[in-house]
Amino acid sequence: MKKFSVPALFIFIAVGTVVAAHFEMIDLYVQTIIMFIGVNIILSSSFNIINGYMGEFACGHAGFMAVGAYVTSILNVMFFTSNKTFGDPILSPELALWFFPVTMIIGGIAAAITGVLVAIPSFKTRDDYLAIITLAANFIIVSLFINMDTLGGPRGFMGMKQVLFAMEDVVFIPWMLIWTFTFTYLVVFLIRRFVSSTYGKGIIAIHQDEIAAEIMSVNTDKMKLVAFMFSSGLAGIAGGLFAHILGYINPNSFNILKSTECLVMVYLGGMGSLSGSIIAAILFTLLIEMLRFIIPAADTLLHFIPLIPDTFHLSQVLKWVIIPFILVILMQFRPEGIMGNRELSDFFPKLKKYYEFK
Amino acid sequence: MFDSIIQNIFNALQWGSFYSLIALGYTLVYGVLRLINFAHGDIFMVGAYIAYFIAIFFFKGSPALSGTTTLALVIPLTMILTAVFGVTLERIAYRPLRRKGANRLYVVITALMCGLILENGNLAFLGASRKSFPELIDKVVYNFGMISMTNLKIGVILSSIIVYFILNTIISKTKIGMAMRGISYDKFAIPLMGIPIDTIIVVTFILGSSLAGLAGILFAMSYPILDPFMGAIIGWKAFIAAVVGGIGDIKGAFVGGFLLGIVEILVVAVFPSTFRDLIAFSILLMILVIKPTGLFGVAKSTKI
Amino acid sequence: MLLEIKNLYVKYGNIEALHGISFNVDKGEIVTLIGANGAGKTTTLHAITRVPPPEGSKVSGGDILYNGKSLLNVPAHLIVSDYHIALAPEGRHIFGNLTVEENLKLATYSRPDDESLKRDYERVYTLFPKMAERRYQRSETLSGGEQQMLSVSRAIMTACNFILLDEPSMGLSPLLMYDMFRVLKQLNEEGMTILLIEQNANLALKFAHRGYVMDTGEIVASGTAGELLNNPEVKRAYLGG
Amino acid sequence: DDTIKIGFNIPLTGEIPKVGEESKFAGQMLLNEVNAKGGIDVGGKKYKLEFIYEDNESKAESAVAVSLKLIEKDQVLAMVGPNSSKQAIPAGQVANDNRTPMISPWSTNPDTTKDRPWVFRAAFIDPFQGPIAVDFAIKTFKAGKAAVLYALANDYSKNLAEIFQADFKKKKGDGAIVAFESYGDKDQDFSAQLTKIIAAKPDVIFLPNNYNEVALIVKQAHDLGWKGPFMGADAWGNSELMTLCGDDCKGHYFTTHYAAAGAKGATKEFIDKYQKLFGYQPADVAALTWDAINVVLAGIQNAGKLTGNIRKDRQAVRDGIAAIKEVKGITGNMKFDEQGDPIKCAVVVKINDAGQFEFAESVCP
Amino acid sequence: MSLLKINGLTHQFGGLTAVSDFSTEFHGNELMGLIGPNGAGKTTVFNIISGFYKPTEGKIMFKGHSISGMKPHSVTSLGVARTFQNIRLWHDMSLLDNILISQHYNLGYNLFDLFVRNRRYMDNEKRMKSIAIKLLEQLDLVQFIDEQPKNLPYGIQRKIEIARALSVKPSLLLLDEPAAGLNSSDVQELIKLIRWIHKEFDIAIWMIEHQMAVVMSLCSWIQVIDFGKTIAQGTPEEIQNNPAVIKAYLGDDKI
Ligand SMILES: Nc1ncnc2c1ncn2[C@@H]1O[C@H](COP(=O)(O)OP(=O)(O)OP(=O)(O)O)[C@@H](O)[C@H]1O
Ligand SMILES: Nc1ncnc2c1ncn2[C@@H]1O[C@H](COP(=O)(O)OP(=O)(O)OP(=O)(O)O)[C@@H](O)[C@H]1O
Ligand SMILES: [Mg+2]
Ligand SMILES: [Mg+2]
Repeated sequence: MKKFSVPALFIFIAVGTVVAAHFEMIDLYVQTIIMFIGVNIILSSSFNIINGYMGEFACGHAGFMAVGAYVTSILNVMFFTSNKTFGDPILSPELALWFFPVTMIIGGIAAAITGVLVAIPSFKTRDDYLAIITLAANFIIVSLFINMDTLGGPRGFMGMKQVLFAMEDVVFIPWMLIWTFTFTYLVVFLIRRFVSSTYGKGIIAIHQDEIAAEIMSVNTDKMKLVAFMFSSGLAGIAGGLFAHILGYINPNSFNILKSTECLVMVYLGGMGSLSGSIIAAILFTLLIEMLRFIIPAADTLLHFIPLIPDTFHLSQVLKWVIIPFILVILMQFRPEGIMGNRELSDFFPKLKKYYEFK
Repeated sequence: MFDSIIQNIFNALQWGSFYSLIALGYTLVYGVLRLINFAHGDIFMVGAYIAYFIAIFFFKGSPALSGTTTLALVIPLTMILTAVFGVTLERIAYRPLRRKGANRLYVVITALMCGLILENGNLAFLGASRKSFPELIDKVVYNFGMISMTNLKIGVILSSIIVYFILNTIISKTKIGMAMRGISYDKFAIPLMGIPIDTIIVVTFILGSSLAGLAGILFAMSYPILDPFMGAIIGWKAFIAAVVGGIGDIKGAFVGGFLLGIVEILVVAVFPSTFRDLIAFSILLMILVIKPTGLFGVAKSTKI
Repeated sequence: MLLEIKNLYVKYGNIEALHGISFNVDKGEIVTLIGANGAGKTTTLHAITRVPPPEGSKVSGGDILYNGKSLLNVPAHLIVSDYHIALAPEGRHIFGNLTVEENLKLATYSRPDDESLKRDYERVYTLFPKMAERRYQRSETLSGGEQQMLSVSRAIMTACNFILLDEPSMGLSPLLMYDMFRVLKQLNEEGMTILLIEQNANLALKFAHRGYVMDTGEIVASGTAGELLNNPEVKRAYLGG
Repeated sequence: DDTIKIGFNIPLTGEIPKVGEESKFAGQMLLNEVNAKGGIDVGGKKYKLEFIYEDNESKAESAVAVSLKLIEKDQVLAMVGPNSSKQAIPAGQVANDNRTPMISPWSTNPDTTKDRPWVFRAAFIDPFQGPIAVDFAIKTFKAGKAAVLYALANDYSKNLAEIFQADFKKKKGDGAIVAFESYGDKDQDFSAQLTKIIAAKPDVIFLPNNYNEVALIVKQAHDLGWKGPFMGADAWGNSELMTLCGDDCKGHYFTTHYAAAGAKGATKEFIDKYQKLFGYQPADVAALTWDAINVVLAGIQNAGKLTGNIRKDRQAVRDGIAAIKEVKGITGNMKFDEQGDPIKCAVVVKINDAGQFEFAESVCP
Repeated sequence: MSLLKINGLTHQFGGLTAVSDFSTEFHGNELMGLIGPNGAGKTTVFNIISGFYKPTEGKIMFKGHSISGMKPHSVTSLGVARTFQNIRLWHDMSLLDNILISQHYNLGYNLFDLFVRNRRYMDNEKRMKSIAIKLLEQLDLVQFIDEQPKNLPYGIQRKIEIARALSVKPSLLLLDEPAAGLNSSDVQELIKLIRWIHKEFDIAIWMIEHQMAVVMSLCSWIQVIDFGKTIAQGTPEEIQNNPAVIKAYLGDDKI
């Protein structure tokens, strides 16, 4: 039953969470964190295609996320809600439920097309020059959205909550949670199929020796195009989910800082390790949220002992000192990321009985 | 109209000087270690803060020295302290990773993290208030018709040019400079030439960080408001400038910095200012598409 | 004895590559190490020149004595500048982004700028006229053989008394290979000690005074060049005949 | 249970940490005062206050996560913040969806409260502030031509700039705005924009920008030879403005919520206490946070009594706030319109030669 | 129609003419040698044929197609495979993957098939895998199938590189110094291997090599270039006794 073990485990977790959410056994905060984890898993594992498997140093993932976020949001808001920019809904709001995945995919396609912008220069450019192209692309995309007044410009764009309400009006279950689970699974599934095929391994060959790859009949230009489009398309889907979880987007949510977070997750997990990306995304998201609880707890503890003066309080500011610090320390101990370029089953051979990465 | 153009050229030169100075530091470290030192922008910020504290101590504090004397002290002290800071960072964060033979991108990510620690550490320990840099030299505004220039701006432009020439000589003429370039290509062979690799790397960080310190002083004097995040964006942009010039190449960084300054300012002068980033980055992107190794970068021709 | 290797053990991580080898080189000698691929020849040279990790390995036992002093705690760059031991490494490791001349200049990093320096430049340029011809070319665009010449020239330029050569003839045309061995012979006659690794064992043994045969991290035979050339075991296993 | 929990959703890190800090300090000050008196009296029972400060990192997504954490995990009765509209808009949605009263002290974008019965604010909105600045500029500087320099990526700044532009054009003709320039996130050099502005020869330059940028802009304009007046908006009103800007800012005017210099009564008392505790003069955001908390407390008292059932109590508090007749705030007295926006006066202050923010004029709706 | 016909090939790097007016022809499945002093331009000729450089002048016809200026992967797909002077394997992948990836010229499925894992995908993956395994068995490498090349001895790596080149089913195999770095006994093995491949796979082989033992015992025809120009060509005996070749290249073996 090797083949079904992972899907079964996943379905168990997903259904469990959704049911628990529906009956309010887990609260909205926890649900949101779970959804952010999903989005981050999509972001890091899709970014890993370029930065891990293909070994390029791209750093503008958030730009593609922005394209996906805006396109899906606009489509959904335009078609299923009444809005001051786009007027009355074009389709009946009940249909939102059925078209939601379609709009996600359209958003992904739009982001993939934007990815071509970066892919074509990558034919000739490598390394840190490519890093700049992606970085510049990120700046350009954000700047473009800031300048689009009809989409709210810097004020951002909203109305996606209405889309969600439209879905909930049809059946009242936690839809966003369901969509996040579905797309996260789908994305990981597709990436795994891609990188374990002979076709997909072409990008690993490019990573290790591009010249040898080209000479051994790998069409490197095409592979790069595919890889960039695939990766940015998936980032677009992450963006679409993100927009609907939040109900509001704003160009600055997709600036370099967001790209930096993606970078951190990829390298923390390990270049070219899909399970690494997933683990890193989970850890990273949880770490950020846990520190909300840990810092005040530590503060109380230190005052209780008492180790620090009454007037001094550990502030939340320390969070963004602690997180990078933990990462720096982690890198010192595991300078190839949590998983290196290996998968879970390589670490725990016993797991091979239950699942196989191929 | 003509006045505006001249005025903008001066504006661009001054603004470009800062990009240049920071880009030079980036390129120096990159040229040696192939390490994109993403913390460089924050070392620049640290430089500005060090300058601030020294200036406050001598100028406003008990010694109460005159502005020019203070400046004469601030420049060397800041450069030295910033250099010490940069070297320490190398020692504790980058060197162990290098020793372990980590993929260079992990060092890059570590640099990124160190940058965050510096920014937020500053915020946590110095508080959220911004610092105001004292006016050390009396500002003189020279007016030529509609064109205004200040003594400070002229000083900034001159400094960056002088720094460039000094650095260029070091890199291309001296043995240390050669060793620096050699390391970037083949670390393995460096000790075989009798060259202490760590010393060269430390020298690199000393040069790069003291430049960031100098840029910090000049910046703090020109834009006298210091905040913990002041180095972030300018650092990213200077990095872009360095790459467009041809990363690892001193001339490239120098020209790239001025180029970015000029493009940014001229775009605003000609187009609606809302399009600045859009147009400026599109131009840079175009340059890279046409010349994939930047303006002065040499393609690393792999022998097969 | 100039160089004495005593019961040397070397590890890459957990894998032991040398299992206690001992040999020595006298002043003014040419000694060759031959043996199959992966026998540990390069590892031995790296241990002597103290190439640091991560490229290098770790000495886990034994000692390396040079003029009676242990090299084990000497940092790599001092091996060159203080002990005047030079290595022309396997895989050339030239500085591709520097010109030929800059490569040579870098090799003189720890040397004073004196008469002997001038003499060495001249010597290298006469030994390898190609180097003079390509003086201002970026060295990564040199052909394979030209790069090999540069690597050997660089080792000569570090003003050493003792030169370690790791497969210097690799990729050289026959003419150049003979030329280079002639040059090395000449250097040896001028007093240079040479430790040579060569795949072409026949050639190496014709050229050297003495030789050691290595196999999977151990020394399996030793003797004068003549003895080894006539040793039937060695002949069969390493001389291709 | 006899504590009342109120959550703060504020930017302690990120782009505007100072804003978060002042909100937090105002909160601490109020909390200590109330609890020192034994708490507040609701329906004859004394309740102690408990404030929970959460950092939204100046990011929209964190603001949402924080809102949910406060609402779901901490079970707060009401939420104060976020401060800037970028976070307040999405957080407002969360509060509204989850039926928790929220009041943003500082957000001036109409969307924050629009069609959200559960969301209130303590600041007046931009469409009110802009015309005041226009009228004042026309009257005081005899301005027939004006230029605007705003922060493109800052919705507050952009919004206000556009309102000013529209209103000025309406009053002085279409060509009256001679330059309408912008700059980007975290920019430090404004020389190109200022060169353009100065070349267009306006009578006044309107700067609806954050105080730190104002200091740089004003200095650079003077370097480029500008000698005319600047007109600013409420984001100028920070104690740091003068340390950063120095002499360059003296003599200029801005519209805001309250004037610190020459403040009287409760306002002065607040400023003095704050200064004593934290070492600097509070900016408008501190004052507005103070008022915002007081609005919540007034709402709670209006509710009459607390049942302990958080859903019912939240509903009661929301109704209580909406029903407020008038709260005496230190930034002026306020009551709420049907959108949850306060009806209150704005003031124009002058930065006098001593560097104090001096009352110049008050405009009420 | 000849297999490969090169006419008047010239290539310049900046001012340096690395190859000048070079011509040659493969009629059928010959085993030819290309020798010459270091820097003569031999590797450059190979690089041009495999599409890595676009020649400044000249024509290259392979199986009747003009291939000058074609992309390397297309040239390979037409049936030209090569090895490198310095080994260029994908060192962090398994041997099997090294061989599999070289099947890119003939994947037989597209992205859609890959994502849905349909019949076509499965069949083709199976086909490629069996091709790879068969090849490895033929070359006696199958015991290393899961090893990473970086962990294998140098001699084996050289052999793997040849195996990888063979996996694209070439009609012409270019070997750039296959014996470099091999010890004397490995060289003997290599000679046998190349002879065997030439016969078994029935393909044309063109090799660059500095070890005369290899060239002279294998090649039926040898071309000598110096400064990019052909200075001699002929059978091994002719070349060995050609004074120009001796002067420029072979030298005399006295040390
Ligand atoms: N960096 C390394 N990490 C791990 N093992 C290594 C490393 N370098 C060499 N080895 C192993 O050490 C052993 C000796 O290698 P070494 O390179 O010294 O052999 P050699 O005799 O020089 O071979 P060759 O003739 O191929 O140059 C080999 O088994 C090799 O696989
Ligand atoms: N990318 C390049 N740029 C400039 N010159 C080059 C480049 N590649 C090769 N050359 C020069 O072209 C000449 C021919 O080089 P090539 O590599 O073809 O030599 P080769 O005949 O293969 O020599 P070897 O036997 O030493 O490998 C050499 O002089 C080399 O310096
Ligand atoms: Mg070796
Ligand atoms: Mg060659």
